[in-house]
Amino acid sequence: MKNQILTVKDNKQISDDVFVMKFEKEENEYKAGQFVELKVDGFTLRRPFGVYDFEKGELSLLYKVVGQGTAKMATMKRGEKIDALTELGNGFNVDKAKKPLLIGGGLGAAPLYYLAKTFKEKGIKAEMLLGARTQSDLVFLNDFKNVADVKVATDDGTSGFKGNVVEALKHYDFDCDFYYACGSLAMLKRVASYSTNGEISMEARMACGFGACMGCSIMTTDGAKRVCKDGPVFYAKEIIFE
Amino acid sequence: MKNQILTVKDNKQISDDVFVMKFEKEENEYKAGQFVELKVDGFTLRRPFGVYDFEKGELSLLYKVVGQGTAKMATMKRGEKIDALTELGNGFNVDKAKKPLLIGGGLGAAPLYYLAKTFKEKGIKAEMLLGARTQSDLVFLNDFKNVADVKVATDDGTSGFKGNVVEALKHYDFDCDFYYACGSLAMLKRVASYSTNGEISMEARMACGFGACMGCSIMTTDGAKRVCKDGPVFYAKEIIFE
Amino acid sequence: MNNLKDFNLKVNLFGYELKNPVIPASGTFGFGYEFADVYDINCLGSISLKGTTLNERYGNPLPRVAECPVGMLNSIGLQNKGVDKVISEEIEKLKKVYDGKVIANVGGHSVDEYVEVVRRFNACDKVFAIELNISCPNVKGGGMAFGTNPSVAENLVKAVKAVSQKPIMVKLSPNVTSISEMAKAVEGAGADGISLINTLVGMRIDLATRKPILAVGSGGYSGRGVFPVALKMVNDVYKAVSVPVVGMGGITSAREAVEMMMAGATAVMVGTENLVNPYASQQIINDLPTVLDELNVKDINEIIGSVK
Amino acid sequence: MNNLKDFNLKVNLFGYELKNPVIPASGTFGFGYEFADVYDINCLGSISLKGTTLNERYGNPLPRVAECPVGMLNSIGLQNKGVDKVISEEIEKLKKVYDGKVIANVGGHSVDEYVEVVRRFNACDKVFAIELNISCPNVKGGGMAFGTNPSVAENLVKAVKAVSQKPIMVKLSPNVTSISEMAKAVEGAGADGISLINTLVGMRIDLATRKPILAVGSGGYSGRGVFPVALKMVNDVYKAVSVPVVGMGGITSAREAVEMMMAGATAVMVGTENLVNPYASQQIINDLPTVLDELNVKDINEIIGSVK
Repeated sequence: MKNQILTVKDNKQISDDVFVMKFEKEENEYKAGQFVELKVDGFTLRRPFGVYDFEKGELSLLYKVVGQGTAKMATMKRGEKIDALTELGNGFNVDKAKKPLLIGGGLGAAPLYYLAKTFKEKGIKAEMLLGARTQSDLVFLNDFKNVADVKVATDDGTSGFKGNVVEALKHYDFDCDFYYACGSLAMLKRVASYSTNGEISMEARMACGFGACMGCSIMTTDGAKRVCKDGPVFYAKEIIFE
Repeated sequence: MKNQILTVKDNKQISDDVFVMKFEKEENEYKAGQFVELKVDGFTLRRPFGVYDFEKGELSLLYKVVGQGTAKMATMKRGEKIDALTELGNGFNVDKAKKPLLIGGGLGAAPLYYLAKTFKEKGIKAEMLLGARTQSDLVFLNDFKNVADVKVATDDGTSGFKGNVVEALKHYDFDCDFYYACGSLAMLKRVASYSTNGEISMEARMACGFGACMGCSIMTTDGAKRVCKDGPVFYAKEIIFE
Repeated sequence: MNNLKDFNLKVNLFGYELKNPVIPASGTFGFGYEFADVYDINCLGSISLKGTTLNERYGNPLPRVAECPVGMLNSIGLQNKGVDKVISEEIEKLKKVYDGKVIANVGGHSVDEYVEVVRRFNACDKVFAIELNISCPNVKGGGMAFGTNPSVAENLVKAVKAVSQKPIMVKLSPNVTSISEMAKAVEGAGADGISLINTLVGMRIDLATRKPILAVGSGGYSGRGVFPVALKMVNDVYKAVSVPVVGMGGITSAREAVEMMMAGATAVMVGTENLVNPYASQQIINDLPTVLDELNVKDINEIIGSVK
Repeated sequence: MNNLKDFNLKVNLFGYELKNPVIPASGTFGFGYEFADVYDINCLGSISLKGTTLNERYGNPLPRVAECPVGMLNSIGLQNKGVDKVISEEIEKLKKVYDGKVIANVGGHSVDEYVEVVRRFNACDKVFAIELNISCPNVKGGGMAFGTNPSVAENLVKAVKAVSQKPIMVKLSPNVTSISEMAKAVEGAGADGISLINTLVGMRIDLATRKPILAVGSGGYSGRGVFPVALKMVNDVYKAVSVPVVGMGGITSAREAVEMMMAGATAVMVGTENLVNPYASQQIINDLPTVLDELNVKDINEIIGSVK
């Protein structure tokens, strides 16, 4: 963990309510699946965001405007500063897979972009399944197609396979030896009950983001663990979903 | 009263802990003795400051760094904005005097500068008595000398008459028909007990600044009155000092 | 901005129809007319007037306000001209600038004083309800005790109800172990409604002088910082009683007003924020349709107590 | 910056000398070692460990934290591994990174549980005092009742004192009508000190879902917004009892730490601010000399309870 003042380089609106915030180059190292916590002006608690991209020292975060904190972020402009805790969490273990499958649900899939790039740098083109309610939710689809071999599933069939992620997993029958999943709790639970041969990145409301408050603890086969510090990435087999 | 966003034009340090903040031209009219309330970032209540000068639409305030709010103000730079309630209070009644005497104590004398200028514009050069603990407290003495005929009294005799303001009043025996006083409560009380033939500008901790909360009420011969709305200027004869 | 006309903001309090549920809180809005040169106060749902006692009161010595992290302390001590002049002077001035009816806030030192003040308001048509302030932390030998002891509160409410021709809304103190118990006690005694929260007891010290900033030592804490406490207590009281609840405490925005109504408030009072931003109550009213629109609500009555 | 060495910051708590009066509050600092890679925690006066119960507890369902205007809500519910593992695992890890002694914070559902946990800490040399948490609002059927009823609290303290070989500091809840009465009750039962305030009960609602943000409905409110309430209660307790008082509630700066000590605190705890700014406790310690210098104070003990 570092405490840094980041400078906004770009804050691009990519759909009605989804933005990508890019920061000026900093001395950081990120593993895919790690996150940062931003202190938005006027709020007490920091907001956690998974690393969407990290390229030549420039960090990018993808976020949706869902409340007052993210609404405030959406107004930020190039050159503005923000207090951040960086390099948080454990990140994905990319050594587990020779033939990785990346499974993402909706906007929660954002961290898979940097994960796919990480595999690409290792010379592995990852397979990816992106699930969403409807086509228009897949705002970053074209970006993802540049770094992975992407299949799509939508609940309403407006793009790719019609059905949920698990149905799509059965349908596409991917040739993979380990998966990495990111998305809503409901989707992750379904994926884990289909197969535990993978890693799952969990989301939770957090207070501190660095393991002090126990605000984000989940139950695992090895007792309670903190999403922020022991995670956010866990083996699928160790998570006990409620 | 107006609610305006003022822009700092200049924030000049004139002594160790005293500053003059000047704002860009605005559509305002101020009588001497009126005040503004500034909403300093990070604080709930606004801070009241008497008009120090108002020249060609540019408002100046003189302030001393005494707490966290004024410390924050001291860091403000040209171009920064501040939320203000303006044109507050009643101001001095300059029609009362043909031969005015302006009596000021320490930094509390600041509003007398604009009052002296107002008299000067009417073709009257006011007499002025400035009291202070010691010479170095009279940070604005030279400015005042440009607009009034200034006599000085210091407790330690480092400048002018040695003694308090009332002793100095007796000593100098000014030729005046009405006085206008500004300063600490203790000094104002002494002046009022020496003579009630004048107006006194009162200070008080305020919450709203426009007459709603009764936070700053004082007792007068005509019942309780609000310093912010019924004042800050009262006839010396109506104030009941505690 | 959404149009006010597309949404029903009307709520009913004790049979009186408020055009919207936003009411400036007692002690932060004078007798209303002081704000008439700030904006047209006819936009307001109603107004809760400055606390009124039998005789004129100056209140506590200065300083009687202090800054806090995100809020303020006050120890005003019920400054007012006494009920007769409040009716003959203050309310007369208000009539010229506000068409609606208002809430008289009544303070006191004894049961007899409360009763007499309430009786004198009977004849004042401008007042549609009495807010019985049994929780002012700033008046010695009175106020506070009525607000922290259920049986003392009960006796007071019974005595006041016996003479009042207007609905009695009791304003509760948050400085108690069980707000539900207080609410049930005053409801049992005949209260027609409950408003809460009054201020939390608080203190600040001037480091340089080592003296409390307030001349009387401590005072009532209000403003943004109390909102989560107020919301919880409003919800507790809403669940404990069946009379209407008016919620207040740290409301600074339409979103917070809506949150307070979801917790159980039929109407909300805006207090400290009027002192920080004189336009606050008006802005909250203007912003309500936007928030309701976001939530797909057409009639604001739908949201009252709707928290699951 | 002023030099720490020019000022005496040492204070004495139950015979143990703290190098300075700043102690991270229980529940906001884990078991201390979690902060060892943030800064050298040996700068701290002491540490109040995460609340510990007899058996392992997961705590309440998620979400169990929520944003507030200038503060936060939590409903963690005393997650911990149980006293035996706390001693054998957590405190062992802490020993490697912190030289001083610490305060064990003990929670429970019954007198028997509190007594047994306290008894097991007797053998743990790293702990110089027990903080008895009788005020956790987040544990059903226990915690809170001990903190709001003087005679229940008294019985608990007596039972714990009968087995404890370490000083007992009782952590009080602010959610009471009279904090002085609670303080006197636990002092009378033999408490060696009092810490306060625990969190105020609070609530937030998600407007879109109309559900409380916290899964259990409500929780404890802490952070900047509670400071004036905490200051007043610390001063009330300081005046009511003669045992040492440890003050906490919304402290975010050295100035506020000094203000809390002037109100009567022998030492202060920094809570929520550790979660907002991981360096908070260290920064407050580093800033203390500057504040003392401004006030012409060389020995911090001079300011304890010095409010006039």
